[in-house]
Amino acid sequence: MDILIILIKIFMMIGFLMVMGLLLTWVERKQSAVMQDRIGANRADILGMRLMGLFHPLADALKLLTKEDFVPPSGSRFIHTLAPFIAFTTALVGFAVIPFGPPIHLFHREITLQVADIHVGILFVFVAAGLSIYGVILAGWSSANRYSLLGALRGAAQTISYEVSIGLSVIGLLMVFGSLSLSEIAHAQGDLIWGFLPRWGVMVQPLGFLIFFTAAVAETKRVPFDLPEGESEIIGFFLEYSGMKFGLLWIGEFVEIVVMSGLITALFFGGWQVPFLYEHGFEFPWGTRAGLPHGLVLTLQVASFVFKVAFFCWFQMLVRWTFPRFRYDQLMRLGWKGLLPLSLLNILVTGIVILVFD
Amino acid sequence: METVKKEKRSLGFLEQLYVGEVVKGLAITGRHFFRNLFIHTAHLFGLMKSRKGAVTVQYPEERRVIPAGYRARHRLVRREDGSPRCVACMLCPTICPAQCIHVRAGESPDPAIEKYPVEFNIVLDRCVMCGLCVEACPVDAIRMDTGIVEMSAYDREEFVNRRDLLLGMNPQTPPLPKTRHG
Amino acid sequence: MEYKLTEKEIDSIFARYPDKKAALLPILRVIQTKAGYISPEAEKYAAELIVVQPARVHEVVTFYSWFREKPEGKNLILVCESISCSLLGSEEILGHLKKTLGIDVGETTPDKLFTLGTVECLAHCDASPSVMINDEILAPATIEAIERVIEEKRRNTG
Amino acid sequence: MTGKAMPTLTIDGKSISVKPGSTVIQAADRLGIFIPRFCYHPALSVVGSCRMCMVEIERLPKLQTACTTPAVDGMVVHTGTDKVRDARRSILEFLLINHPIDCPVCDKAGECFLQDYYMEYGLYTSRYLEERWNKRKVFVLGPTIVMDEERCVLCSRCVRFFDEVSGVKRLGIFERSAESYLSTYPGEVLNDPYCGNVVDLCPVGALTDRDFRFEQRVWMLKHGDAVCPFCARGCNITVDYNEKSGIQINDRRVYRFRPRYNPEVNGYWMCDTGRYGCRTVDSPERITEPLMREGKRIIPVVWETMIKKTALRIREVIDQDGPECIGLIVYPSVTCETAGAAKRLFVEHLGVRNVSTGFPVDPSAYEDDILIRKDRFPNRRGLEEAGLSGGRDAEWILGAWGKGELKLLYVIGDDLPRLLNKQKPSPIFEAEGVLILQKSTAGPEDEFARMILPSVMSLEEDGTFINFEGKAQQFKAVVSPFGESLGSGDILARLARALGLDTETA
Amino acid sequence: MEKILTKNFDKPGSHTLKVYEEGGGYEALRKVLALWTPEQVAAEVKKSNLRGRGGAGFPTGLKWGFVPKDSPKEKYLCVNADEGEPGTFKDRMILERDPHMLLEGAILASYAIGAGKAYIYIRGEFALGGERMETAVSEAYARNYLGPNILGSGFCLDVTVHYGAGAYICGEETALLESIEGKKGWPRIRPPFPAVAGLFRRPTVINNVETLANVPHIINQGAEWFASLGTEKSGGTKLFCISGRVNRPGLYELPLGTPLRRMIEEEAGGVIGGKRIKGVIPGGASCPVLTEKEIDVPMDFDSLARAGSMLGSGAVIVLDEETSMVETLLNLERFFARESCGQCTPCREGTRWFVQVLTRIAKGKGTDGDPDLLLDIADHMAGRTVCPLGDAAAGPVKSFVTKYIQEFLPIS
Repeated sequence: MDILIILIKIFMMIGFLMVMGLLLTWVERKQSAVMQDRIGANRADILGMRLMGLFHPLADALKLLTKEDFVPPSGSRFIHTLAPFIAFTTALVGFAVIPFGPPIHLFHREITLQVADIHVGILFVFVAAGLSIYGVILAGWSSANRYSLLGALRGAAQTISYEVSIGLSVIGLLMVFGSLSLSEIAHAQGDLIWGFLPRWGVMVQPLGFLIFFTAAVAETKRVPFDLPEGESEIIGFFLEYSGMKFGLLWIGEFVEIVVMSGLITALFFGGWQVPFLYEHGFEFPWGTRAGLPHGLVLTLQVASFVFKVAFFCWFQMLVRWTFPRFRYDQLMRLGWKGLLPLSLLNILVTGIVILVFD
Repeated sequence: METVKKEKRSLGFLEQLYVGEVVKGLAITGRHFFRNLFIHTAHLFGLMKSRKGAVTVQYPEERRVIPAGYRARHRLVRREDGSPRCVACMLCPTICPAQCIHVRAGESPDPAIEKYPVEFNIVLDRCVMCGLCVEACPVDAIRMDTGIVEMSAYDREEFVNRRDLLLGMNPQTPPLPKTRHG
Repeated sequence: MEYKLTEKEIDSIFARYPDKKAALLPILRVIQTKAGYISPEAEKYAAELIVVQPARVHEVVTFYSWFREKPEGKNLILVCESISCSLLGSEEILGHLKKTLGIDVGETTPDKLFTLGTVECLAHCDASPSVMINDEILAPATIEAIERVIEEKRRNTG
Repeated sequence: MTGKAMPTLTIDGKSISVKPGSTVIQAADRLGIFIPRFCYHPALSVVGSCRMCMVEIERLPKLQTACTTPAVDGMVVHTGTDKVRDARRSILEFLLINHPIDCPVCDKAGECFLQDYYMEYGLYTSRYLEERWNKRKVFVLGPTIVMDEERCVLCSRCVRFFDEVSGVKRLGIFERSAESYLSTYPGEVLNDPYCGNVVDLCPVGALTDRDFRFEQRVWMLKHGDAVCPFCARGCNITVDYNEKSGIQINDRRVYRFRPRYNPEVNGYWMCDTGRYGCRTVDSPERITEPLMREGKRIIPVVWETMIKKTALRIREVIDQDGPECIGLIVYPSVTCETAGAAKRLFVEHLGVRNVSTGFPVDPSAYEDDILIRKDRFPNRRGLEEAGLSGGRDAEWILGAWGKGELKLLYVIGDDLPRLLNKQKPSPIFEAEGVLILQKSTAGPEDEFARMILPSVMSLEEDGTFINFEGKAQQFKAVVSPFGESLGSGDILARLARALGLDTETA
Repeated sequence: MEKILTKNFDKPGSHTLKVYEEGGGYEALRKVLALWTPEQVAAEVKKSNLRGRGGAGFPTGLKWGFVPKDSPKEKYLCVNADEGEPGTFKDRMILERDPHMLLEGAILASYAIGAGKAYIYIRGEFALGGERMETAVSEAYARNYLGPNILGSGFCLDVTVHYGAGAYICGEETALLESIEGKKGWPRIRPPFPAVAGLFRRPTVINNVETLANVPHIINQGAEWFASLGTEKSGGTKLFCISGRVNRPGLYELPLGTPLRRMIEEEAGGVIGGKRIKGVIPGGASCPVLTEKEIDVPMDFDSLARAGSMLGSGAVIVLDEETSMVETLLNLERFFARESCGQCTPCREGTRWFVQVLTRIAKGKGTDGDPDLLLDIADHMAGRTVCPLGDAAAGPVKSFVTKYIQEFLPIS
């Protein structure tokens, strides 16, 4: 039974991520178009129906599936095939520890809305993110193309650099919430500060959030940190990929966005929490109460999580289509000379505050 | 020559933090996003049709008017008697930065004309549409006024436009509208 | 028409010049006097005489206006066109000749009697306008005098 | 030295001492100051008729033509003053009165004096309002030369070339005044073994080469220095060529040969046989790949196989019949280096003694005092120096070959006279033995050959020719080898290696 | 006024040896051969201030002096009787009326320069003159005035009459040499000068008919006498050929320095119909024109040069008020265009251009720029050609266009 539940949750999660990923391919096109006074992809049609280009992801998938699967003759076929799977899987896995709702009681069981509630959930996410580097490196290396390799090296260097900051930036948060479990962190964010402010991570750790968000974007390797791929350059670790293997890398990238959005939501924006919404309904600080049935509350909370994730996806898109790319030295300088000291400072200040006030 | 040195504006402290600037940038793109999203949505309901949310032209259904002087696909001009006006002087292959024009000259059957192109190939998939060949031509024999902008083929060989094909093309009809610049 | 020079003529001409090639003008002059003009065969003949390429002879024949390359009428009428004669009415004379003979400058009448030409200064400016008919100078030439000469030539050579 | 003092003159501020009797233009040329000219050519008599080279000489009121003015000690010459420029401009204006200015279709464009000066002096608007004269446009003067009378500036260079260099007056300037024109004697065809030189001489596009005409614009051509391989004179030439691009319609590489000045060998000239020998380089008859006979058919093989099989054959004959059953003919068309390699391989290592350097010079061949030699091979002397001659004569070898005494006949090099003159039959005939040909261009003897090893032509390899006077002339490869052909020396070295000989010495 | 050159002209049979000898002919030759050295003859001529009568006015004695004395090569004398300049007929008159005077002068000149061979280059069209000259030569041979060992002096001279064939350019001395050599009359480039390398590349002197005709008189009557006849710098009388719109055109022997106006009005009897003079060409077709105001100039080499013209061959051509200057210039230039040898660029193309522009102006299709264009072409021709024909063609253009510019402008 437990296995069944887990499997259902896994399927739900994968389904959610895949749908989000597919949608994001569409969103990316449409959003950038709208931002740039264009119309964007809208030509894929089924029987004349175009639905604002919503069929494009489908068309893309079809196209990618039918395309030639090219392996560089001098490259390693096995690793070349393996790499996108590593990249894609590690991207997916990270979401396993993110809670998308409060635990529910069903069939006399408490079911956590989370694939795996690990005590060290946050570490798990980082581990997954760290592993994704293998995908990049192997993809670049196995292509036997110096530009691919350069892209991969850039990716590795960049991911490692920003992993430091991303890790340190959440330490303050962990100190505040005192847990490594994401479900606990999410739960703890339901509290209020001074009785009226939701105790979301962003409230208690604004600097941590900024650092985390910046580093998260860098981890997803998107503009302005897209040097490993560099669409406008020849460099890119998946330069030699085509067909669905390219599709995997590509979808993986979008999945990473969703995962990062989920992580941001879970860590800094209260996870599934809706301000002032408790198990039985709203309780506003000024005393108004509005009782709500449990199912509705739950729906609201899950919806709030999905909405927040969607918002951050949108926001990352906005960032991606707003800023120009960093130069590589700027990228490194920001990582090591900007974010790293700031996150250390953040830990120090947090520590002092905790010491003083507790 | 005088070199003008532009003083680099030094950034203030707040600017150096970039946070504000980042937000400013996001605000601009965001403004466009929401305004256009609003307009597009309104369009769905048949409102605000007069305001356009996008500048996109829905090619191939919609086509922009090709302005005068637009460098479209090449053609070779004919004389009144139908023979090519080209005198095979090879100035176009000389100037061509993509080296996509190849001419083979031959003795013209008309004694008044020195030579004419026995073969004249424009390899379109190499062409960068710079129009230098048109500029270089001393007899106005090559023009890029066909108005044909679609150039695609299934085979490389199809991109090799040969003399008779080039001679068979016509200038864009109806005549080009006058633009602001005449 | 016979254009070849006799041995004696050739020898006497060659004797006058230290270089055979220099004899070209006198030889051509004799040829023209004999044949009335210098035909391509005559050019080649002259070239052989002085041992040069025919092109060299042709250069000379075409350079000097006195040499004729085509057979012409029995009587060659040359009207002086120079400034002195022109000031005193050589154009009228020429116009009259054109009308009377019915030919233009450089042409020959159909009966092959007259060829009309112009010439640069016959050095008879003291009696302008001057006309040369064959080797005789008619100066000053009046329309009546020209008429008389033409009539006479028609009678004598016709 | 005549004992006279060398006059020293100053041209544009630079001083130079010249031989007595030199002209100003010669002094200027030595100084590297270019004075525009049409009629002046260092190898022809001076006529001073174009008036383009006028310069200002201090203390002389009028401009003087640099080509006719003798250099005098203390003379101060200016070549760039306003007066001089004005004079040049006016001369150009006069010349352009009736010039069609059809540079785009003119074959000379790019190396035309008139065009260069026209661009320099910028006479873009003509003051000539009258009707232009139409003259003969495409007038065929002879089998190789075509004339455009409208472009002629009557510099008389070509006329003087025939008068003074080739020795027969082929061209003349007829009539006089503005009506003068250049032509051959009416009815005569311009037919001279040195015709092509007038095209190089012509400073404008009046005389053009029918072989090169319309083939390529000169500015597209690359230039390489070479030695003409078509007679024992060894004229120095410039090869104008395009590297094969693969996308050109016209994949001809070598477009023309032009004489390259060498006072010791050919002066400024070359003969037409050599000049039009350029056609042989990209001839469709060139052999592109190694060919081997299999029964009746002849099939292409790769070089490795070719060399291996050839070596096997040679080894077989040596082992079974001994080296005295091998004949070697080395045509004097090969370089000294190849000759040396052939000698080391065949004579020194294999002990072949039946070696010949081809066939004797055709005594009926045309020869003159200018350039052309009876011996149409470039390197007979070189082969002598290499020690290849003095063995058997070719007649003996062919006799033995016919009688079947020779089991293997190896022929190196091309029979160049046959190549240039297709009517001449090949002396090599069919016989019992194995015929191996190492050469560049197909010929009638190919059908008897067992193996054909394509070698390069002299333009495609580095080497040395020794001309009939004993002058050794080294040259570099100009174009890359045709098809898969290899350098003759390279083939011999591979053969030596395949025969198991020390390649250092072979 | 004493007639010198033309003193025999009116005698009947003046061209015969008999008449010439009766008038003291060949006395000078006898005297010279008997008593004088060649150097003395040359010195006497030099002293006489005789200047070339062909057009350029170069001192004759000086010219003879250029011939290298020690040259082992044979030397030549060429008599330039290729008179072709429009308006000139003096040489023809001498050839026809007094060929022996010329011949004696030629013999004396040959003696002075040491020439063993003389060529008389006679214009091909001069049928009568040529015939009389040839007769004179054979008469002279018969009397041993020519041939080997002349009059027992040991001096040998052969004279050949060489006919031209209708090329004005052969009046130019180097073209004349080429023509004698049997080539096209293309003037040679100088250096080398004919005095060093002339006919057949040997030292050669070329003298005009009139110049040589003066020589016997100089010998007979002395250099001082001759010099006294003329001006300070040029001795002797001059034959003037007056033609054009005058009542009595003809040949007049007058001292150098006679004013032009007097010449026209008194000698030539004034303008036909009493019309006004519009302009005068003082020395043949190649000389710049003088306007009516300028014709008081004395007719000698230097005065005319100061007046911006030339004495040339002394052919005075009078243009009256009815004459069109455009037509006149066109006529002159047509002459030069036809007679240009075609060798060098400025002359070949420039003369044709002149004719074309002038024809256009004559047809009434001229433009405002044409006078300037004509002047510019003339500037670009003058002094930039192989031979003086370029200057000859440019000179009239410059003077006509500047002096009568109104006629060259379009009528507006």
